Amino acid sequence: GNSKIVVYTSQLEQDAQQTVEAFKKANPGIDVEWTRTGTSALMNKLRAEFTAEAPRPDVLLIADMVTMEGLKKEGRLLAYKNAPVKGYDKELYDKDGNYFSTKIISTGIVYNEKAPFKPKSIKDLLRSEAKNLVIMPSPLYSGAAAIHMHTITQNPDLGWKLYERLAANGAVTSKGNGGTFKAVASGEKLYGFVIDYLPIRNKLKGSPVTFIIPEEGASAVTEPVAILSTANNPEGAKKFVDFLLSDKGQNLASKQGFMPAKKGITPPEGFPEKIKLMPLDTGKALANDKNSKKKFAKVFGG
Amino acid sequence: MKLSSIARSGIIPARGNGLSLFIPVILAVCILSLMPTVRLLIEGVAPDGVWGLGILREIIGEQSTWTALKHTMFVGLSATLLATFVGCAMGLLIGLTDIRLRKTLTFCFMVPMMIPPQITALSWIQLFGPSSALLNMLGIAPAPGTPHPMYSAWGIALLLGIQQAPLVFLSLKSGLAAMPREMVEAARTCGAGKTRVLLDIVLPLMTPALTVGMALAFVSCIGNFGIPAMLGIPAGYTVLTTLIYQKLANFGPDVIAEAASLSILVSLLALFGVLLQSYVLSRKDFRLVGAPSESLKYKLGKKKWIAESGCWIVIILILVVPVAALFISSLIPSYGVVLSAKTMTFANYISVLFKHDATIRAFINSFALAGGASLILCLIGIPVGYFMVWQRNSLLRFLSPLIELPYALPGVVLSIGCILLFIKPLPVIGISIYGTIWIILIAYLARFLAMGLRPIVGGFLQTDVAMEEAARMCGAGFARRMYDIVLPLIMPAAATGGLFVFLAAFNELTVSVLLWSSGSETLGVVIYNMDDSGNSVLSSSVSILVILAVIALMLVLSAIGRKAPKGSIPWQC
Amino acid sequence: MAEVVLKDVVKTYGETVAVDSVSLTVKNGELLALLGASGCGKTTILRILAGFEEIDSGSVCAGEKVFSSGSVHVSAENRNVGVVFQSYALWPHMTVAENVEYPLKVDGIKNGNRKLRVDEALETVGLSGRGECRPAELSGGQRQRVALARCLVMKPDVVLLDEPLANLDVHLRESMLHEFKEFHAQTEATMVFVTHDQSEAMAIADRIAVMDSGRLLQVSSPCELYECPATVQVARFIGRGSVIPVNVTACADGKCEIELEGYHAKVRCPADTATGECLCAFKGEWLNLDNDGLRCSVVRSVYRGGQTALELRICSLPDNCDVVRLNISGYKKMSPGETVCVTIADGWILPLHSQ
Amino acid sequence: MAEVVLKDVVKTYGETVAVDSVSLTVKNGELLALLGASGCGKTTILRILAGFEEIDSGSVCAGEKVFSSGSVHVSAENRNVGVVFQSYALWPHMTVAENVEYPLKVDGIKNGNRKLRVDEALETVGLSGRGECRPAELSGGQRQRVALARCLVMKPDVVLLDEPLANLDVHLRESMLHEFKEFHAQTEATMVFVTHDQSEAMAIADRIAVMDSGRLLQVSSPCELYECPATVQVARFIGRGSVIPVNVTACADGKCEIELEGYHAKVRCPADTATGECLCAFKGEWLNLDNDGLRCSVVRSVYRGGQTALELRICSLPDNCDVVRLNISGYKKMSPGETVCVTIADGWILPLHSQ
Ligand SMILES: Nc1ncnc2c1ncn2[C@@H]1O[C@H](COP(=O)(O)OP(=O)(O)OP(=O)(O)O)[C@@H](O)[C@H]1O
Ligand SMILES: Nc1ncnc2c1ncn2[C@@H]1O[C@H](COP(=O)(O)OP(=O)(O)OP(=O)(O)O)[C@@H](O)[C@H]1O
Ligand SMILES: [Fe+3]
Ligand SMILES: [Mg+2]
Ligand SMILES: [Mg+2]
Repeated sequence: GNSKIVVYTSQLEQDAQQTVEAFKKANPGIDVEWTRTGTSALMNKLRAEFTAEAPRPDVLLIADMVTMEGLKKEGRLLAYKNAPVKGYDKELYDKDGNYFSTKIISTGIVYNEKAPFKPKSIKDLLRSEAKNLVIMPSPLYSGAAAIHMHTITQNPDLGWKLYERLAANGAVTSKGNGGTFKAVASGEKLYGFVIDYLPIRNKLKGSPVTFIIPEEGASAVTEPVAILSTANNPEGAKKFVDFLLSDKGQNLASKQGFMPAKKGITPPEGFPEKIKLMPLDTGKALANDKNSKKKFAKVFGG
Repeated sequence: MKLSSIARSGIIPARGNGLSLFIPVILAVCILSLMPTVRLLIEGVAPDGVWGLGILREIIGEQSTWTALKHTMFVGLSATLLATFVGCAMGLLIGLTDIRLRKTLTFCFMVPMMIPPQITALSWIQLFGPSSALLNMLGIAPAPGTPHPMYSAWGIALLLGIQQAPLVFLSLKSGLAAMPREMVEAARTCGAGKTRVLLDIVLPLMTPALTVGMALAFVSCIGNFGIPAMLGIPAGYTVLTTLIYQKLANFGPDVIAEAASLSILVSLLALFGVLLQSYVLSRKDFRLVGAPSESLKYKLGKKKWIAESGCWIVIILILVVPVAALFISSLIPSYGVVLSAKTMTFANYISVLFKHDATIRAFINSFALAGGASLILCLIGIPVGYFMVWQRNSLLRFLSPLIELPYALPGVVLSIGCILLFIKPLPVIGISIYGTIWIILIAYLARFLAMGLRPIVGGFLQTDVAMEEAARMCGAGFARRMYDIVLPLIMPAAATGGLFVFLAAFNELTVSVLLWSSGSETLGVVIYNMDDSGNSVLSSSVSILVILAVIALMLVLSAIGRKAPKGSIPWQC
Repeated sequence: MAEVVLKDVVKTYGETVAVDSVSLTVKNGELLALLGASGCGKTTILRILAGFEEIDSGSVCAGEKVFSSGSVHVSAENRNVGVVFQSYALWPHMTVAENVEYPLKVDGIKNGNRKLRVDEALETVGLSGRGECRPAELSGGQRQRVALARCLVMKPDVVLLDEPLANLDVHLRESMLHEFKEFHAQTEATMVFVTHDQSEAMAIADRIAVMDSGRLLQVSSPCELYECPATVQVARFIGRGSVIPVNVTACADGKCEIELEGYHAKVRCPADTATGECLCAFKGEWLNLDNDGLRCSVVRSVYRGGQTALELRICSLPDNCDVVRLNISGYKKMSPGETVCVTIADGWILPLHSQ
Repeated sequence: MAEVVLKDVVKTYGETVAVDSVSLTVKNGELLALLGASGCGKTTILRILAGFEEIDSGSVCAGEKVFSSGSVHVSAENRNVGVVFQSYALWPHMTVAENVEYPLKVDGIKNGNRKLRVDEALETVGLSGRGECRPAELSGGQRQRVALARCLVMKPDVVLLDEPLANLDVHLRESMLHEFKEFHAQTEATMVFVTHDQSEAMAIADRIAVMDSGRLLQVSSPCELYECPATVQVARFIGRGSVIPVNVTACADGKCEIELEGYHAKVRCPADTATGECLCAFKGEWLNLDNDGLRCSVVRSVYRGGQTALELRICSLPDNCDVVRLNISGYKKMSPGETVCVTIADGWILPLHSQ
C-alpha cells in the first residue's frame, strides 16, 4: 500500500530531478519525494533527524563510501543482499550489500590554459613554476576533498610529505571544489585538484581549463546508494536501487556527464575511456579521519 | 502570587494595558525565537538527551577553538568599527547636510545588503587580481600567484565592515530624523562649531541609534560564514563559524553535539555584544523632549564636492563593482571565458527563466517567505517593543538579549535546532511542519526577530509616552490605541525593520539550505545549487535577476510610500 | 459627572515623594483648581486621576466607583476622563482636524456629525481653517489650542487640564478661560484645572487646592483663600502677600486691634485669636500710600502698565522680615531707599495652629 | 554688546509670511521686549537674529558687522548670541550641570573656574544641588530654569529669550525677571525678550515692540505704549483697552473735550487731533464706578484675588462696540445685565492716521 519513497541525495539538482523522473517513468505508481543538497549539509540534516529519532528518508544517495561506511558501522543501513551488482567492480560496493556505487567522480588536476607548463603528475605541482599557483578544496569542509586527502595519504609514494611540500610551495585551500575551479578558470591560480565534471563540462562551454588524470591515478567518490534500516518503504527503496544500478540508470548517469560505475556503458564526451584510480581503504580512512584533518589543518593552517 | 501583584512588579503590564495580548506575544517570542536555539544549545551539553559535558570539555580543550575565538573577536570588532565609521559618515552626510541626490545615495547604499557577500569578495579579488580586465588594460595586473591582500584577517574585516555598514547607516538616519533641531541650535549658540556640535551633541544623542546599529553589525559579523569562508580558508584563518562548518563536515555521530558546543561560544560572544549595548543605553537618558521639527540641513559650501565624490566612490566600490562583475559573468557561456561581442550570450537568462522551473518557484517562495516574515515580525515587534519600552516589562527586558542569539548563530546551526524541534508532529494539531515551507518561515522568524525589533525599540525609546496616554484619555482601548496611535507613530521604525528583514530573507541561504525540500526551494538555495553544480554563470544570472527584483520592489515601495508617514521609507528623506 | 475623592494618596518616584498623603474631594460638577509652584506634584496628581499612574497607597474613587486603591486600578480608557496634556501630546501623523476628531471616532460618532463637532471645537479655540495643518507646522501656542479642542470635543465626565493656558497670549487666555467656564456650566462636568497662575485659578475655580512639595496646604473658595489664608505659606503665595509679626491688643467678633511699632490698625481674625504676639497677613489692596502712617523704605518699583508695583520694607522691622507690596496707579519711578508712609486698611491674623 | 538693526526683513515659509518687512533697531545695551499674540512671528524674528534662519530679503546688522543680508549669512556659532529656547532644548544625555557647563567648555574655560560658574548659575535659577539630575527627571518648569542657566553662564553679547518665563510659577517668574534685569544691568548686553505676557514686557523692557501677523505695530517705552497707543490694535491689546467712538468737541494743548451720548469728559490727545468723530482708547484704570455718569450694563464679573474685574457695555452704543473693563477692589458678584454708572477720568484719542 505504501507507494511513496523519500530520497535524500547530494546529486546536482538538475541530475536529481532527471533521475527521479526517469525512475518514476520506469516504476509508475511509486511517488518520490526528494531533497538535494551538498553531502555534508545533507548529513547534518540526517544527523539532526537521527538525534530527534525520526529519520525520514528511505534512500540515501550521497557522495562517498566513507560516510556510508560510518553509517553502516552505526547500524543505520539496511542490507540488500540480492542487489543486481553484475558488471560492477568488487571495490565499488559493500560486500554485505549495505551500499552500492553508482558512478565514478574522480579528483584529478585542472590547469588554466595560461599555465606555463602542462602538469602530468601530482608531483609536477611541486615545481617552482607552480609556486603560489596551486589551489585545492579543503578536506576540512568538503567530503570529496577528504576522500582525496585519505587516498593521497594512504599512498606510500605520496603521503603527508606531498602535502608538506605543496604547502611549502605556496599551495592554498578553498572551501570547496567550486571555489577551486573558479580560481583556476579565472586565472587567479593556475593549477588545482578538482573533481572531474566541473572542468570537463565547462571546457565544453568554453572555459579556458583542461582536466587530466595524473600519472599516479585519481581518487574518486562513487556516489553510493543505500537503504536506511529505518525505511518506511524498503520495497520501493529497493526498486530505486535496482534502477540506479541498471543499464538504464547507468546510461542516464553518463548522459548527465558522469563516468558510469558499471562496465560496458559509454562514458560521456570529454571523459577518458578508463580512469585510473588509486586504492582507498575506507575503514582505515574512517578511523583516521579526525587525526588526518587535524594534521591537514596544521600543514595548511585553518 | 496574585495577578495584580505580578503586574505591579512589572512582569506583566498593568491592567487595561493589553494583558490579553501580552501572553500570546510572549509565547510567540519564546517559541519562535528562543526554542530552536535553546533546543540546540541543550544538544551541546546533553548530546542525544544524555547529560554530559564530555564533548563541551573536549571542544574547550582544543587549541583551535581558542584560536578561532580570538580570530572571531578580532574580525568582529574591527569590522564593527569600520561599519560604524562608514555608516556614520554616510548617515551624517545624508541625514544632516545639503548634499545632493540624497535619495539616490540612500537608495544605492541599501542595495549592497542584497548582494551576497561572497560575490562582493569575488569581484574585488578579480578586480584587483591577476585576471582583472581593468588592471590588464592598464598593464599593471599582478602576475598570477601574487599573494592577494584580501586573503587575510584585514580582508575579512574590510568586507564584513562594508557589508554591515548599511545597518549602522539606516539606524543612524532614522535617529537623526527624530532629533529636534533646537538640540543642535542650542549648541551652536554656545559657540560650538560643526565638529564640536557633531561630537558633543549629535553623536551622543544618536547613541541609541548607533549602539543599536553597531550591536547589530557586531552580531552579524561574528555570525557570518560566507566571507570568512571565501577569504579566510585560503589564508588558513579560521573563525568560529568556519570552525563549526569544519565540525559539521566531519564523518561520525558526534557532529551535531560538537557544533552545538561551539555554538554556545558564539552565543556567549553575541550576548556579550548585546549586553554591552544595553549597558551603554541604560547608563544615560536619551529621550528627546520636544517634537521633531524640520530636519537640519547643514550647508557644506565649497567642500560639498569632496563629500559627494567620497560618497560615490563608496557606492562604486560596494555596489557598482560587484554588480558589474556579476553581470559580466551572467553574460558569458562558461566561467573563465572572456566577455566579448562574440562570447556574449543571454542563454543563461533564458535557461534560468524558461528551462529551469525551480527558479520561478524559488522567486515565488522567497518573495512569500521574506514578505511573510517581515510582515509578521513587524506585527509581533510593535507589541513587543511597546511592552518592553513603554510598559517597562521586566520579563521582556530579561528576554531581549536572548532574542539576539538566533541571529548570531550560523544559519546551519539554527536550522539544525529547528529540525530537532519541529521534526515530530506538533503537539496539538498533530501534523509535522518539517519538510514544508512553514518550517523555513519559522526559522526566518527566529533568525530575523532581533533585526526587525531593534529599530522598533529605538523608535519607542524616542517617542513621548504622552502620545499614547492622550489616546487612552480619548477612551481608545488597547487594540484601538495600537492601531490608531502606536502603529503610525512607530511605523517608520517598524518599516525600516521590516525592510531589513525582507532584504535579509529574500536571498537567505544558510538557514534554508538544510530546511528546504522539493517544491519549497528558496532563491538562496537555487543559487547555491547552481553554483555547486559548477554553473556559476547561471547562478550569476539568477543573482542579477534577484537584484533587479529587489530594486523594482524598492521603487514600487517608493511610489506607494509617498502617502506613508514620513520616514517609513528609509531612502525618502 | 461624579464626585472624585482622593484619600491619603501617596506616590513616590524612587526617593522623591511626588504626592505625600493627599486627601481631597472634588465635588460633583465642581471646577477645582490645583495651584502650586513648579515641581510641587500637580501633574502627578492629575496623572493619578487620569489613571496613568498607579498609587503607592490610599485610594481614588469617583462616585460609587473605586478608580484606584491597593488592589484595584481602573485603566485610563475606562474612566471617561479628559486630559489636556502639558506637553500637548498631539499626534504628529494626524492633521489638526484628525487629532480633534479622534475621540469622536473612538466613540463611534457618525461622520457628518463628527465633522460638525470638530469644526465647532476648532472655532472655539480660534483655529478654524487650520484643520488640514500638521501639528508640527503650528507654533507652540497653536498646538496647545489643538490639544484643548481635542479635549473639549469629547465631552468627558471629569476633565483634567494640565496648565492648558500656559502658552496662550493674554487675550486668547481670557477668552479660553471663559470658554472653559461656559463649557463647565453647560456640561456640569467635574473639572480639575492645574495651574501655577493664581489669577487664572481665582477667575475660573469654584474652589482652589493649594499645593506645596507634594502636600495640600489649603482647599477653599478663591475669595476665602485670598482673604483668610490658613497658613503662612498660603498667605505669602496667594496675592503675593506679606506675613508680618504684630502685637494683638484686643479682639472681638472676628475683628481685632493690632499694634505695629506704635502704629495702630484694625484687622480681621479667626475666632481663636488671642491677644499678644501674632502673625498678620497683608495684601497690596489692604495698604495705602499716605502722608502719615507706618514708615517704610522703597525696595523696588516696577511699572506694570497703568500702575506701578512698589515693594516696601517696614523701617522698624529687622531685615529678614517680609517686604510689603502695594500698587499705585500710573507710572511712578521711585528710587530704592526713598521713605514713604503706609496706612493699613485691612489684614488677617493667621490661625494660631498654623503659626 | 552691539546695536542690532533689522531692515525690511522678510521671511516666508511656503505661503505663510512669518515676518513681513520688519524694520527694528535694538539699541546697544537695550532690553527690548517682543510682544505679540501666538503665531505672530516672534520666534521667527528671534531665529533670524540667532542665525538659524536665512532671510528672504532685507538685512540684519549688529554694530559694524552684517549678520544677514542678500549675500551674507554669519552662522549662529560665530555670532556670540545666547538663546533660551521655547522648548528648552536641553541635551538629555548630559546632566543638568553638564548642560550648563557646555558653553564654558566650548569656550575653553579651565575646569575649576568652570565648576564655580556653573554652581553660581544653578544657584541663580534656584537649582543648587540638582546638578547631577538628568533633564528628564525635572518638571517642566525646572527644565526651563536649566535652559536659562545655560544661557546666563555664557555671558553673550546679545541675549535672545524665547518666552523664558512661560512655564515658571509667579514667584519664581518675578524673581527671575529681576535676575534678568540685574544681569542686563551688569553686563549691559543687548537683549531681546520674546513674550506674550505684556505685564512681563512692561516690567522688564526698556522698549517694547508690539507685533501682529508678522508686522510691527508700535515700538515704544512701556509707559508710552500704555498711555498713548499708536493704533487701534495696540490700544486694544495693551492693558486690555477698549476703543470707543466719541465726539471731540474741543481740543487744545494735548487735551480735549469729548462727548459720549450726553456724557462729557476730558481726555489726552495727539497734536494733530481735530474736532468731530474720533476713536478714543480707555483702560480700566481710567474709569471709575460711580453713582452718576455713563450708564453701562454688566456683561461679566470675575474675581481676580483682592479685586473683581468687570466687563461693561455702554448702554447707548450698538452691540458690536467694544466692552469697557474696570477693576473694583474686593470680591463683588454682579449679575450680567445689571446697570451701573461709570465716570471717565482719562482717555487717549487715537492718532488720525491710524484710524
Ligand atoms: N517619572 C518621574 N520620575 C522621577 N521623578 C519624577 C517623575 N515625574 C515627576 N517627578 C518628580 O516629582 C515631582 C513632582 O513633579 P510634577 O511633574 O508633578 O510637578 P508639577 O507640579 O507638575 O510641576 P510643573 O508646574 O513644573 O509642571 C518633581 O520633583 C519631579 O522631579
Ligand atoms: N518651519 C515652519 N514652517 C512653516 N511655517 C512655520 C514654520 N515656523 C513657523 N511657521 C509659521 O509662521 C508663523 C509664525 O510662527 P512663530 O513660531 O514665529 O510664532 P510665535 O509668535 O513665536 O508664536 P508662539 O507665541 O505661539 O510661540 C506661524 O503662523 C507658524 O505657523
Ligand atoms: Fe559533495
Ligand atoms: Mg506639571
Ligand atoms: Mg514662539
